[in-house]
Amino acid sequence: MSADRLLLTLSDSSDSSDGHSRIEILNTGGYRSDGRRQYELRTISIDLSPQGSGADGSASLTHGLTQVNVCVFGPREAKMRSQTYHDRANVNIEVAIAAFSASERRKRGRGDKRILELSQTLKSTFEPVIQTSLYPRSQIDIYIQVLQQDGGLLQACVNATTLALANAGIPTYDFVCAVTGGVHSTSPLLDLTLLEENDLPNVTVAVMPRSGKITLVSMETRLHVDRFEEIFRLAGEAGKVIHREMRKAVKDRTEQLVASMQSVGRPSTGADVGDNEY
Amino acid sequence: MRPPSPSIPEKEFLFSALKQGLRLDGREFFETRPVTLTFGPELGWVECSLGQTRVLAQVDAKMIKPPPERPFEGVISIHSEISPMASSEFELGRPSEEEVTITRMLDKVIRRSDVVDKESLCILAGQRVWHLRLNVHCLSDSGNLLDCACLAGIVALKHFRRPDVEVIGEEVTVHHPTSRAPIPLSLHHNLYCFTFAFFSDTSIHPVLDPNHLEQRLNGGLISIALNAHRELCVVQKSGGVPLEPADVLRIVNVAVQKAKDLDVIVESRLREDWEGRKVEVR
Amino acid sequence: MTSASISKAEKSYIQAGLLTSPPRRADGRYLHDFRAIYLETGVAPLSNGSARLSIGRNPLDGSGGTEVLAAVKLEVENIEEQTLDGGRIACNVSCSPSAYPHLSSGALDDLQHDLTTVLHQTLSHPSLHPKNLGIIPRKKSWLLNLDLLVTAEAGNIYDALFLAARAALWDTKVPRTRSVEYKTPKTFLSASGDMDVDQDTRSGFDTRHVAHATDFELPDYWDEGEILEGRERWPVAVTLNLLHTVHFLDATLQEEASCASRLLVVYSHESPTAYTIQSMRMLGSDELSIPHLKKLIKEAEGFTRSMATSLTTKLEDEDFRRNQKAREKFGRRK
Amino acid sequence: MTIVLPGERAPARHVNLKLGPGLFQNSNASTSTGRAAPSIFATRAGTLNHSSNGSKWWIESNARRYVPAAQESVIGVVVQKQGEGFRLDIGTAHSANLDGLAFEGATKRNKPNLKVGSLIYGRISLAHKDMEPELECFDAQSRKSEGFGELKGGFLVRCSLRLCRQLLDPKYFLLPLLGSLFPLEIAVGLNGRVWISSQDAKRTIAIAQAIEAADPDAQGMDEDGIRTLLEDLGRK
Amino acid sequence: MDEDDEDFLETGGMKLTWPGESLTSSQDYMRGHGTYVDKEEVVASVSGLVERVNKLITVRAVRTRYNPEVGDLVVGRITEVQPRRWKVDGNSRQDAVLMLSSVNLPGGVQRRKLESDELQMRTFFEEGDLLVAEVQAFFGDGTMSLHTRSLSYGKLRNGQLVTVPPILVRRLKSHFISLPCGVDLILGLNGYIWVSKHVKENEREGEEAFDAEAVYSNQNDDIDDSTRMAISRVTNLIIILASRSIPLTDTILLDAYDWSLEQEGDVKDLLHEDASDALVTTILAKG
Repeated sequence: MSADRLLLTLSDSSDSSDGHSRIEILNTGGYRSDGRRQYELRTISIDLSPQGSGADGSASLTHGLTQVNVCVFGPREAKMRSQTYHDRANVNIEVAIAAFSASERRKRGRGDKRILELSQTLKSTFEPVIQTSLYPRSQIDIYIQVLQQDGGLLQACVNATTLALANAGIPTYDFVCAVTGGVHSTSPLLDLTLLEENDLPNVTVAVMPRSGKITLVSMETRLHVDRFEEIFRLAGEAGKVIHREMRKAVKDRTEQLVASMQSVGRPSTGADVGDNEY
Repeated sequence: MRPPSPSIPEKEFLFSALKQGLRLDGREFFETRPVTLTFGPELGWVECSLGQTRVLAQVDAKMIKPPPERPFEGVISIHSEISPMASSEFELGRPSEEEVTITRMLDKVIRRSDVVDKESLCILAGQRVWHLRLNVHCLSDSGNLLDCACLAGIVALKHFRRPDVEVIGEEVTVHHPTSRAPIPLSLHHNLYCFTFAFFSDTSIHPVLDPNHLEQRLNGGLISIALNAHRELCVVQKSGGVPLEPADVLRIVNVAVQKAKDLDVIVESRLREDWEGRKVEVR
Repeated sequence: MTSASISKAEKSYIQAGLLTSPPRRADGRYLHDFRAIYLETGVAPLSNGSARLSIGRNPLDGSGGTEVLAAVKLEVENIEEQTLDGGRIACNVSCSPSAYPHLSSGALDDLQHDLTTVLHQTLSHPSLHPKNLGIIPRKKSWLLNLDLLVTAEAGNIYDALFLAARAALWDTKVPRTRSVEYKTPKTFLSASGDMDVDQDTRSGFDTRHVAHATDFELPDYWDEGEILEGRERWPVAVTLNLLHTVHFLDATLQEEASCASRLLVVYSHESPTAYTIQSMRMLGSDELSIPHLKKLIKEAEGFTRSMATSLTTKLEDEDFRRNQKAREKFGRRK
Repeated sequence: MTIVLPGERAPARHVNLKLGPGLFQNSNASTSTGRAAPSIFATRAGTLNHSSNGSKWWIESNARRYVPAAQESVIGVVVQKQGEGFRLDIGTAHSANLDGLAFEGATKRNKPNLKVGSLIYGRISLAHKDMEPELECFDAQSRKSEGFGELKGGFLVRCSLRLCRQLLDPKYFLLPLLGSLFPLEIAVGLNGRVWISSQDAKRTIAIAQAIEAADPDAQGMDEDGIRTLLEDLGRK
Repeated sequence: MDEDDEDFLETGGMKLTWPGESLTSSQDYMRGHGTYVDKEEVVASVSGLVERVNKLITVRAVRTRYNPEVGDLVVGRITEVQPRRWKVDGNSRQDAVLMLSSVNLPGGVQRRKLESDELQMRTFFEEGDLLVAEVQAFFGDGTMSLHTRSLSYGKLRNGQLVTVPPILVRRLKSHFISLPCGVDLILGLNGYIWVSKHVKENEREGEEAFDAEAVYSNQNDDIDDSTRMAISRVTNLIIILASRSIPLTDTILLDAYDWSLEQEGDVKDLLHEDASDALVTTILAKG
């Protein structure tokens, strides 16, 4: 199952208000409820323009109808010195889910256990990936705002955070690319919508493309061991396809910034005593 | 005030010992600490200990009017707050990371995974259903509270028996245990949770059921909840040092084998306790 | 709103600029100028009405403005004794930490609470209550949840919140409902025999005349519903930043930190002749003489009227633009 | 060896009486006979001991939380570097201070480079209930380290305070028994922490398990128990 | 290597990279900033421009926090007053430190530091004050230590602050720039730019007696209308240029200023879409 066979088409997924009749997860023609094929990923749109008030890096990412905004502040002075470490930066992640993000309105407070678990998972996913030892005593704040949920929430949070960190110029060992996988009786599916996530056993897998190593696995539904191994490998491969898409967005943004910075000649007064060395 | 992290000599010693295949308490890499289950006076009261980590779980049931959207199903609620009694790291203020993990895992293992057949808890549709309350108290933490809490929860549910109930038309009569033998809950399957710790230096072999020091110095944890029929319910590697896909699968397969062994121990202990108890009832 | 850190020198520079004649502001605006306002409706498809509004956003890279995302979600609510008939409105403001990077979580909660109180007390006032929020009298009605999310703050947050709220409420569609009465058809009864048999044989779902409706159904799924009744009444707020004799509008964070008090006036402009003050608040430490207050209220009426009319025209353009886009999309599909 | 409970009176009477830990002199002698019978009460449960001439009385009890007392040697973990000194966690309510110069041969320029997390074996120079304890790593007069200073390598075992005192008691069987089996280094801190080190990890683990097994708080094994434990550890 | 590595990304022959991208083998190259070594490969850890200087390979990130170097000129804001020192926000990884001993005290440069000075710290600088200073040294954990021991450094007044990404401020011989329109600019290397009224040469350096009150006073001089307009105009121009990440040098600012004078709309219209686009295209055209 080589990665390039996983095609990434720009199918315009149908809007979410389809009828409530019993929907076939995978019809005989091999199409899913939103018109995608088995291994097809949803449309990914990435916007790296600045958001929030004076954020160092930000990213807005959608997988189909799931939309997440992430703002990164730091490394900066910590608000409470008691939380700092003497030899590395403290990574602080806060997740907020908008009340109108799902079809059923739900106001989640700060102490909601699901949100605490999500931010804990993300924190322990990114702590070994960010080179925190370069910034002792400082703090990196990552604020995640979920604007719309249609399945693959953890997947979107991981990918958006990776992009925001790269955008903020915070050194990381590699991208972290996440994707969900599910099994409909025996046929595996990738990048599930909310409809599929509620019906099928599903797993979220995050991979670091360069080494192919797995940083995150999260499954909360019943699945036989053999089926698990199959979808686990497949999701690992799909992560690499998403990596290509994310890398392209970061490359374009970098290219655009470098181009405008290069385009202007040297200043006339005084020799330029070397660039603002990183 | 965060508890002081282990000293450098302790860190260096643990890692060098693990590299030579030695664990501080002499266990193999994939060997759990001895499991001891002591059952309480009433049914549904169990104290489970994994080495020196001890958790008490207790189930009680009462009849309630079911919520309108699910009139045919019973309700299960879990209360698991870790008091500072377990160890000074926990304080009653904001829940600590471990407490959130345990609460969520118990929720997934017991409520979301329909271990208990909720329909069987229905007495009179729309009117009366059983509301099972599982209280989990962490008595002492010397590493891996998660597995111990899950085991205690599952065994308490298996050990608990609810009074027999007779329904004629609208009228419900509850029989006292002395008049009619109480009925066990109908459980689809038993789920057991196994937590493996691995370390930032990935050349070190992952260990099952980490003790206190191994838990404090872990580079990441994988928790797998599954039943004895090779069916996974929860697989959770929430971050930590990245691993090769093959290593993750190897760990999952180890857990499958461990689930079978633990299931045998639990079933025999329950039968043993029930034999002792049955004599008293006569 | 929150006191961004500012030095005495900067503060006196800004104040001096405001008090000279002609007054000069940091970015060259006049006293009563607003920064560029950007509005988009229908940004949250899962909601019944939504809008994104930003004030003072840098046109080139979209950074550095005050940005609010507002969305309306309707829920069916059973009317118990205490909830009044005809539906209910609940507003809630949440501030994203990325809009207030220097605030601790405690201070952020306090700010959210203050903003929520102001918005809720004003917008849920009976004088503004839309009439088509009831479904079945004394049985079922709509609960309108208006959620506002502040994603970036660069001053003048109250004006942004009320403008975004008005835009989202303008965009809201209440699903059309038809009340229905359940009657057991005669064929059922004959089996049990002992019930007193009703003569007519109409279908179980008799919807024509409704003596006592018990429930409702959505007759046509694709039609999004009707607009909120009296949507022009939704109020618009203006914050008058006061500095001795001078008052100026749409203050940046630095300007807000340089003037000691602010007067927030919220007007509802239903029509050129029918306009009312919905709420007024004095913020900050200075006092205000009554004649000066009266003069300011008069001025506020003018400002809010022009804001209301320009917002309404912008909303109508938005409606037109989105219908156009929808038609093209369907056109392409055939 | 009489067992006393908190609140019981202790028959301690001597011209210059010295009270050790766990005893409390009630100053307002209720009895009218004046100075002669100041009442001494026990404030801890334990066994009442006194010196041969009856001038020194104390109570032997067990606990896990250490209360600092002057001139006691303890093992601390460096928690924070502060100016020239270090803050150490020695298992007490407040963290202790250790001046950077309180080491043998330490001068303004060459100070010991201790990292956060390093283990220190030191002696409590100041212990007062209202002040943070102070540590020093050398003998104030002779300015020699006398074994105090940073402990490198080895492993740290935590045990009850009574076991620490027993380990320092020459008559106690454990250390001689361990010493006879294999060579080892050991530093006993009276704050319930024992640092051990030997050539290889296997032996250090065996020593650690032996100490934990001998702890009165845990199984409290006697000599034979420990001997059998060490034998089957040796075989594995 | 990545498949599109052969066709060097032709942005002036420079190679762009992103985290996780392996650049070259670590045998023949030494790794610098923005990279790390993994399995004998030099791998990028930030997205930016790869630079090879004979045996050293570094990646310069396009967006990053200010990375201080000794001798840099920075503009900072006092966040906290502590015993014998001030904490200064310098838009860097941690708040910088300004020791009482590295500040000019009223009454002459040679005056010794008195006990009473430590008690009246706030008469010199207090929370929120803006100052221009030079990076003097670093502490153990990388915190900057600043000093204002020169007549051109000290408390800032008579103007307003603009923040831009630090990478846009190139290292120049002098970061004090006077524009002909009567506006002085201090381009802080940490991205904080102070735009203020022009102070004539003699007023600044030539003072004989070191005027105590003037140095730490919070009083602004009175500023005439044309200077205020010029300050607002320069501020808006800097904001526009920064949003298109055009590096800020004196020549560019001069060109932008002259261009904006020719436009008919007044200062506030500069911030509107069409004006900003026009400005950027003209600046880029000049190249």
